[in-house]
Amino acid sequence: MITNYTPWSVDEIARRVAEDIEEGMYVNLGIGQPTKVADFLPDDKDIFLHSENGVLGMGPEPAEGKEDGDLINAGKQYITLLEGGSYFHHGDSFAMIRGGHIDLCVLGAFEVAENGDIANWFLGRPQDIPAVGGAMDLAVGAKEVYVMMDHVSKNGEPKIVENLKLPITGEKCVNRIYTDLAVINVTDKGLAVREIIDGLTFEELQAKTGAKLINNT
Amino acid sequence: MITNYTPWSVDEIARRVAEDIEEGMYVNLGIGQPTKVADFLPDDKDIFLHSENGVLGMGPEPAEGKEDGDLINAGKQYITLLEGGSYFHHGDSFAMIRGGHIDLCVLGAFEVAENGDIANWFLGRPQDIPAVGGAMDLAVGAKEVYVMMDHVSKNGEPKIVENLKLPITGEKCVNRIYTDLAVINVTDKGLAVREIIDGLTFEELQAKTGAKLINNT
Amino acid sequence: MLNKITKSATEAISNIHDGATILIGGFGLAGQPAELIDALIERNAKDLTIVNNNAGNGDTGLAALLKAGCVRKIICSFPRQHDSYIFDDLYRAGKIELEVVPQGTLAARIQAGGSGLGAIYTPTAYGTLLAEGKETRTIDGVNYVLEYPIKGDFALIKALKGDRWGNLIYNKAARNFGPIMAAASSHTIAQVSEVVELGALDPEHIVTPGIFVHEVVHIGAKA
Amino acid sequence: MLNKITKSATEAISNIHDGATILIGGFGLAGQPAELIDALIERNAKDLTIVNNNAGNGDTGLAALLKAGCVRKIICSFPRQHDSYIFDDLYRAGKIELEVVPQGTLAARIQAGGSGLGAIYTPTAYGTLLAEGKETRTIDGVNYVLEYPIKGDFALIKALKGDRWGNLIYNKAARNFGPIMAAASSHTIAQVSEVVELGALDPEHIVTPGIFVHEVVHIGAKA
Repeated sequence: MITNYTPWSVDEIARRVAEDIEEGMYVNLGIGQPTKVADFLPDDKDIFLHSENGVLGMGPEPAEGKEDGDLINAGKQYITLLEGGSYFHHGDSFAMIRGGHIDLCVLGAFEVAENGDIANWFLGRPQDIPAVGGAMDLAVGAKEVYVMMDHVSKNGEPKIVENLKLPITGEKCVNRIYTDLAVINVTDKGLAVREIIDGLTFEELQAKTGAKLINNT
Repeated sequence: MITNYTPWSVDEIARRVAEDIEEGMYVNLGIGQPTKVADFLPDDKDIFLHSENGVLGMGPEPAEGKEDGDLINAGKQYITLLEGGSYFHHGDSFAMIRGGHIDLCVLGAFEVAENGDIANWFLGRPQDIPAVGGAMDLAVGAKEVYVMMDHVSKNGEPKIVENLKLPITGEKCVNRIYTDLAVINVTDKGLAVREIIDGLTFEELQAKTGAKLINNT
Repeated sequence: MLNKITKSATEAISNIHDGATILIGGFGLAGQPAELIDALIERNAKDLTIVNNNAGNGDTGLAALLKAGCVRKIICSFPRQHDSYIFDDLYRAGKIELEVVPQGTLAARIQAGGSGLGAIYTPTAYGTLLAEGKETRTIDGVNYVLEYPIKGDFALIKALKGDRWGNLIYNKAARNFGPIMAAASSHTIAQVSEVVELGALDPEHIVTPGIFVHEVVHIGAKA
Repeated sequence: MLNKITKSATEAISNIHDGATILIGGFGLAGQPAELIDALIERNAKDLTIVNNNAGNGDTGLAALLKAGCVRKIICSFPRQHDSYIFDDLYRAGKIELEVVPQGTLAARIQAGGSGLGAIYTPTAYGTLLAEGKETRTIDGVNYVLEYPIKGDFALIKALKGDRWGNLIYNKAARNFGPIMAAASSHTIAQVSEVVELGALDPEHIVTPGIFVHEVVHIGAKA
């Protein structure tokens, strides 16, 4: 089969997410792919990155040799702190999340259902060890939840589905999905496609999606 | 009637309470009479005074002219802070109280019942305006509750009673009562008199008390 | 560049609407945002629900707000004080609603509001008049009362220093309800004695991170 | 003169008994009280219940405590990490019990433990496997799960500086669970990088007041 499109790279998805983040927003970037979004945030806007281990105002990676084991993010990577940033304990940090003070959280996902349900914490296979971290708090607590993921799994299975097959992280909490193929809003009327990558048709996108899409491009 | 005794003054009761406070204790002194206890704490022992408005390590009254409107106690009197003291917000302050971190609280009272019930917040008359402050939190939260009060009311009515007549502040929480006439432990077996002021007999004390006393002097 | 510094108290409180629930910091006068309250009196918003530890002292600040007839209901722990005569008169005349909440329960309900909890079981006030009609539960042999969160449409608080991101530090016991009220309100306005440059507040010492603060107003020392 | 400074880690942990519940600070390695844990391994207490965000990294600290066979059960939010192989093996061999708790619920339960609440309703995990069998309630249209406090017989935490009254300050993101675990435990032991004179810590900057701390052990920088 001849394809006329090149899926977005992780960097390209991250850049696309970053474009939608507004000045003044308090943002939590989940572990994994979402962490990349930080690299594409505009330097001239004040956007506040929160890390659930007690940091607000995360800055870029430290220069080599400047790493501090006491200054890490939720993914346990070395970070820096911007001027105006602050430290606080885990209770206060999750008060920020659960209390609805985080404007936006960007999460990775195994699956997203058309009603906004998200599964991203546990595959539930016999060999898996459950480990949730802050995923469930972020899913229910952030004002908006964006998901950033590949459109289909490594086996070509749709990751956007009618109903989750995997254990759920949070109910009806995803507002928007950014994949390597499209940007899709989760609305009361269904999954509204806002943007498709160049060269891919709506019909082709629908074929790779496990739930009905609405063409709003 | 000839009496052979002089009731303790408020200062004398306060001194008596202070004698029972041990080094290293975290202590909250209620508004009113109990505040006096601070004046009789030994200088050579570290005893930590907590004020529910966010102060630990209260020191003595400031010298004249050194008063600071931002450094007050729960009774809104000017205070000082000892070296090693700290400030914190009301959430943390009541976590200390409710969480059982305060070793001892000394409260004033209208009435104490023989089972340790205390009434000290509201007389409940038509003209009264209810105002509780931190009294209920202290009553249930402190590890030990001492009451400091006159043995009888201004009308000569016993303030130590079988059952409270006034609205309750906290159930079964008083451990010891210091009055101008006696020191009485609240025990599972009843009110055990530990000490009577000079010149007063146990029978005379019993006559001024609305519940049965046990003589453990 | 994000700048939460607002020029005047009048501008800061200009969105406060009739019927709003406002958490006002302070324990007595310590930490009371007097100038923000003055601006609110000028605005003459009506039917306010006020949450504060007290119900006003003397004739100024919160007491003046009550006197101006702006307040429908007050939620507090300790209304009755030697100088709470304005409240006392309104209350006895049936012109103001009062909800008395134990001070620690007030703090805990505000913290629940700020941290997204739906309700909490607290041992305070069990068996008392203040728990009448409330749901209770015995857990591990201790009796608790079910209490619901308090959230503000607005918080008015007073801090010592603030920066343009809304980070705050406080002065001594004037901290009291400020940090927890800031976290529990949709729109928090802080009056500060000093505005400092971003970075001037040590990140280890910031008590209220800017995420909880929406406007910072500089109120200089009184002449 | 009250002095909470204890000479050695060995002495500090000497009262920890078999079957104790121990809250151990740290998020990964940041804030993990490694030397206190080493002393605990030496003591060889058994059947411990450990509360930590993770389940150990590599071969040292908490991981070494697990390897030593001291731990019956671990309560944590994120056991599985790239270097959690010691835990992974024990878990798969059925040699350790695991209670997975969402990180924010872990924090909130610890805070409830420290502040005397009997239970809390949290929205986190509603409808998920982690809420299975738990009581739920809908309040104002939001679904909540009832969660109970976590309290420790002991807390082992790491701070930057401490004084003889037990006042503590932390370093950057190593603060994490330290302050809330200190408050939730009957006996809190803090290892600090520096012991300072009483009064050297500014009362405005103290993060954990000494009321929550029972022993302070100086652990110098590693040679």
